[in-house]
Amino acid sequence: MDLLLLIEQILNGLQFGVMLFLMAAGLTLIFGVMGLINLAHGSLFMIGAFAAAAVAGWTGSFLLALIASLAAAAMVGALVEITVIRRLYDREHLDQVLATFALILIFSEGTRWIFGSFPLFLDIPAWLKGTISLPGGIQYSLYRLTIIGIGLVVAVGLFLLISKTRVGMRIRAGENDREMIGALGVDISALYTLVFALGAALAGLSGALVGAIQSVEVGMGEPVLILAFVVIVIGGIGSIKGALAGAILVGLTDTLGRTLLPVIFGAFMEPSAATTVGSALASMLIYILMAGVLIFRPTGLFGRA
Amino acid sequence: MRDSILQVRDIHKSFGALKASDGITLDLKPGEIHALIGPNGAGKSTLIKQIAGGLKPDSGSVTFEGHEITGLSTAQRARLGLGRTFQISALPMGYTVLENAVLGAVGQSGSVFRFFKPAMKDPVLLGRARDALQRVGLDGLEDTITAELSHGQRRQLEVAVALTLAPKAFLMDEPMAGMGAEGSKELTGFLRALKTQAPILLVEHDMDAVFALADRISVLVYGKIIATGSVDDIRTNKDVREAYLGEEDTA
Amino acid sequence: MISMNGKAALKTLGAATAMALALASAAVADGHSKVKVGLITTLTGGGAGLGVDIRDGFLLGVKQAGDGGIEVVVEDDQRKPDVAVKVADKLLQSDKVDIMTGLVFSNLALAVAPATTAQGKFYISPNAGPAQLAGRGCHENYFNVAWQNDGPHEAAGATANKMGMKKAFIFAPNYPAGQDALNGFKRTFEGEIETEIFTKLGQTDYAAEIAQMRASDADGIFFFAPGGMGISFLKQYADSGIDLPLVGPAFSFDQTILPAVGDAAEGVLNTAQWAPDLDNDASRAFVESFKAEYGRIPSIYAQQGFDTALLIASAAAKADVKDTDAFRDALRAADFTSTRGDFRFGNNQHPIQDFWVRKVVKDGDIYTNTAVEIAIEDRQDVYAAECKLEW
Amino acid sequence: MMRERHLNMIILALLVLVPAYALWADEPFTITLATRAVIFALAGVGLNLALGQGGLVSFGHAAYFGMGGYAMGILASHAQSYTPIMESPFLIEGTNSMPVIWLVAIITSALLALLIGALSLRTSGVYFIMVTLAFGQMFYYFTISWPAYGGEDGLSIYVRNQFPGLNTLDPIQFYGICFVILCLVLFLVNRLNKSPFGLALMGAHQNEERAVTVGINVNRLRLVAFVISGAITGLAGALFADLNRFVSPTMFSWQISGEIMIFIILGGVARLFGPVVGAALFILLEHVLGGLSEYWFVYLGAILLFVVLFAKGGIIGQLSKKESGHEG
Repeated sequence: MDLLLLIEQILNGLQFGVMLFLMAAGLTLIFGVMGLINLAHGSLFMIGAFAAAAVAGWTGSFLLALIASLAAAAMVGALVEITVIRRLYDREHLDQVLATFALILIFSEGTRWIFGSFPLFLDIPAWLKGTISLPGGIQYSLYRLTIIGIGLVVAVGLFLLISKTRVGMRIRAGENDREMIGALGVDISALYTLVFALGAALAGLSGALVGAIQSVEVGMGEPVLILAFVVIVIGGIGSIKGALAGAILVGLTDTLGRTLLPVIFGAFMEPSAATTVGSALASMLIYILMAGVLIFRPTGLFGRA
Repeated sequence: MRDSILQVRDIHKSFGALKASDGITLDLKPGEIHALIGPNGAGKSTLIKQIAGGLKPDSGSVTFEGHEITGLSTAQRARLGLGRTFQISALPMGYTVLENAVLGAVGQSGSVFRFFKPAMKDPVLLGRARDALQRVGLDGLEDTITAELSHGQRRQLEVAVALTLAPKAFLMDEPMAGMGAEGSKELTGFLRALKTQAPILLVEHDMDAVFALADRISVLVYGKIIATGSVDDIRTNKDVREAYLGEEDTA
Repeated sequence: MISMNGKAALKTLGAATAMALALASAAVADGHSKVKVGLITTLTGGGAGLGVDIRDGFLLGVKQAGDGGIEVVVEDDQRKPDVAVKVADKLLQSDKVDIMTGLVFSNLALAVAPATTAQGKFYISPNAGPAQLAGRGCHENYFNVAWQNDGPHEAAGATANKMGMKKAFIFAPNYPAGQDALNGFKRTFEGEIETEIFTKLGQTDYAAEIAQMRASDADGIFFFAPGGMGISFLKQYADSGIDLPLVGPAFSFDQTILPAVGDAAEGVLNTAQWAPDLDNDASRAFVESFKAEYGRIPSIYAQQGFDTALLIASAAAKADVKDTDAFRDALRAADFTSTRGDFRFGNNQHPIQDFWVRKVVKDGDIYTNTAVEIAIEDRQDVYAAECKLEW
Repeated sequence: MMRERHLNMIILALLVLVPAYALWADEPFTITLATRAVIFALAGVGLNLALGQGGLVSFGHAAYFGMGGYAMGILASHAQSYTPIMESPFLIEGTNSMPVIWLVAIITSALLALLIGALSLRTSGVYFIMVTLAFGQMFYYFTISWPAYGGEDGLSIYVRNQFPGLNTLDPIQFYGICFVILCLVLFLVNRLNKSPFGLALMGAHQNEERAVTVGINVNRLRLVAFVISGAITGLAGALFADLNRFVSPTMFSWQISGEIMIFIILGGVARLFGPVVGAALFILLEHVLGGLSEYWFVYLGAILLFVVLFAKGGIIGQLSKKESGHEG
């Protein structure tokens, strides 16, 4: 494998990682501030994608579709927070898991009820189609590059939000001491709704961005959700920095693993067996990575003990 | 002079720039109540964790009955006979009083990995548990759910659970916290009787109780023991008055 | 425009329907027992679109055959093998059906079909055709109306030859159907395999594979990526700027997913036993009536479901379903007018049929497939030789 | 309102009477459904030990369920094809004897639980949930992509395995086997709950600090509980495979982990019969709601949500007045 291909694969890993970051950031924020494990985060990803596909279908505008994905996921997020999630903050994790599992069932089949059983259409806008030449002669998809850009902007935005703004200060206070922040006179339930809606909006945005190059269908969120869990476990729960580091690590491991492993096995096995063994192992690689991190740092790379 | 049961030798523990334990040396002798006092943030919790387990000192050692226990887990220290009570009651709240005491006996007897015989019908475990409950005066409340106990009763139960371990020393973290005057007085009497069985390292905020109970007092300020001595020594110690009582006066 | 298979039947829809109706009512009139069919298919979750089409096609076929003779009980398998087994038990034990059909996915069919045939009932597959059930594991009560799984891939290999492909980059998800797909392609493809890759089942990001395609010396790509995987790959491939020709089985280009792929699929060649514009009366009539009934263009799944219903109706007209041997003979005769033209069963009770090259075209606002030419004629699967059934 | 013990007796009686009625009325499918419920209940009893008693919220118990299933599938498929599983360094042959398969299922799933538990128990709380879920997924993907035992197609076992003296293909006899195993496991788990081990396990769940300070090695305690829990769920997996005469990677899927959890919460966490009631109710809902609407998962989700939010203690908690040994 030559260097250019390797660089391209690293970019692909980065793009996959950035996409995971958008999911993981919301999850980790919600856990950090409210102590809630939210399985329905994948449903919000799906809702974002469906909203974007629907709006793009009506208006033909990709920007409007992205805005719709943010708005729809944030609205559904806020609604769910107010009706269901806020009853769960003081509950055990088990209750949280099951209640949000129930939400998955409702959202998935509800979406199918509304939109039907067939996948929806959502395409890259014309102005983001095609490839551009990077230094060294790499042809890389403009859209994927845009996703990397958006992800990094969101990451920087989140860091600034949390470290520089009033809301961020309250979020940090909430992470450290939930009673304290109530005592400070902050409207805690409004803050929680806001944080949940923010996490939901990020998931929705991620779903819309990904939906343009993948299939917008029911059940699209859960595989991403499980990967986002792996990201958080590796990065450390509650840490945005950890989510970013974990996401990029998982993105690179997965992408490079599935391209390199069959090649590596090919060095000492016959090709078709190498392909089989390499692919089987590649599908387990990120979990092995997770196990490795757990052995050395049970609270993740950036987690608090 | 009799040998110390528990000895802390020159332990250091830092969290970043903060020196939580800065060369602490301390011992506990048979039959005594040794009180550890100090203002908030002096490093008492850090010190207790290094003695009871859960936190490893950067340097220095803790020995218990001649065993080096610095590297042992909390559970291992407990099995050696280090009985502990907590500032905030650490009890399985859904269990009855008797179940809590039996849990202590289970830990003491090392019978955790017995899977078939009911614990609550085991005469050895029950005997030990009832004995301990009787000694703290909870024998009439065996079937009460722990969550329904009063604050003082929970303290008593904590002591009873510690007693089931037949401890060779007690480590008590603010046993008087949240007790009324009446309760404090009762507990004071009980602890005074208890020390003859096993010495007590007592961390306490209640100065009246400390001065009434302690045989010796050590004063911890900013990670250092600034004075150790009898009640009178400490009352009159200039450093203590300045660093501790003085601070308290202005507070 | 479309070359007509010379041997195709030239019956009009009216005649076909009238005959089916006549046969069905004759069946009842003859005192034949009513045929009870259990249809298990995927109606919830990810693959629901395919199941819905099979069900709708089948029910349309039953309706057109005259619903007097056939009763259908529909059950959902949630795309879970254990649920499929459970509802199969229900249909067999509780509803006491005579025939089972409907399953979309091979892994579910493998869970249900052997148990069904072992109990002396028929399983007639409208889609999945795993090799295990076509070769040594064939069974006298197991029929497949769609194809053996390798068929469309073999046709794709033949199509690649016709396209002039010399060095192929081939990939499929890493699961049995994917492994069969690559083997099927390699069986008929005459060029050399430049790269062979297994992707993860359910994978939705193909950036890494596309980068490898760009770096490779291949002059064409064969891929098998059913459902959402195909949508994802085609969109990403279209955006990559690579212009190597694509070929694949119809599963990534079918009516159920084409609207979601959009122009990324336009012009791509793919292979199946049928296309919506196939030039025969039965097909035309089927497409018209399906559109009228459900308001959409039928997919191959709908077509397969429809043909399955016609086959059952044709057998029910000839024999009493309780007379298993006679009914089996009636099924083997395949005395119905298939929407795909010629249709007959091989010794392993899988179709011997033509596979078509289809091309994705835009018809007004709708993407659909048009039949281009026959890819392989009268193809029988290679496993038939291993099947010891004798009629 | 009644005592939990009496309620448990009623549940057991129903598990005898319903299949007996089905036998009399010649409704074999009802027996199949009951068998399914009993096997799911067994899987739930396994998980309940870790989750209810131990407070270890494992979202990856499908791994053991699947492991038990594949133990059956691999042994039986080799017996079916008369090929040995391995020949060197020593010969291992397949088998179609249920007791042997059960034993292998228990041992392999216990070993797997030991491995996953040892890693996962380094974490706690929400990490533990995510880590167990991720390990379950790892095995799911592995079984799909590993071609030796059928990959995603799974393995069909054409004839149900043998149990000495019984005709296992007869639904009621197979039900009997499963029911007896469930009763036996319930009895053993009941003893376990009351044993010093159970007291320590539930004590550590309620207050870990206390368990440690009375000298209990909580990590080892939990690991042992996790292993026993995995072994029971593995046994259920082997029975489930025999019920379906089929194993496939979906037994490893995270939805299965979720469903086993649902049984527990529906019935009542940490209650001996909680998973039994929950599994039976789940099967009933699946059967009834599934017939009502194509979109029945929406209703199932709503019911589950309601139970979690408003009916703490599950069905048994609502029906019996006595609280179980601790605060769920």
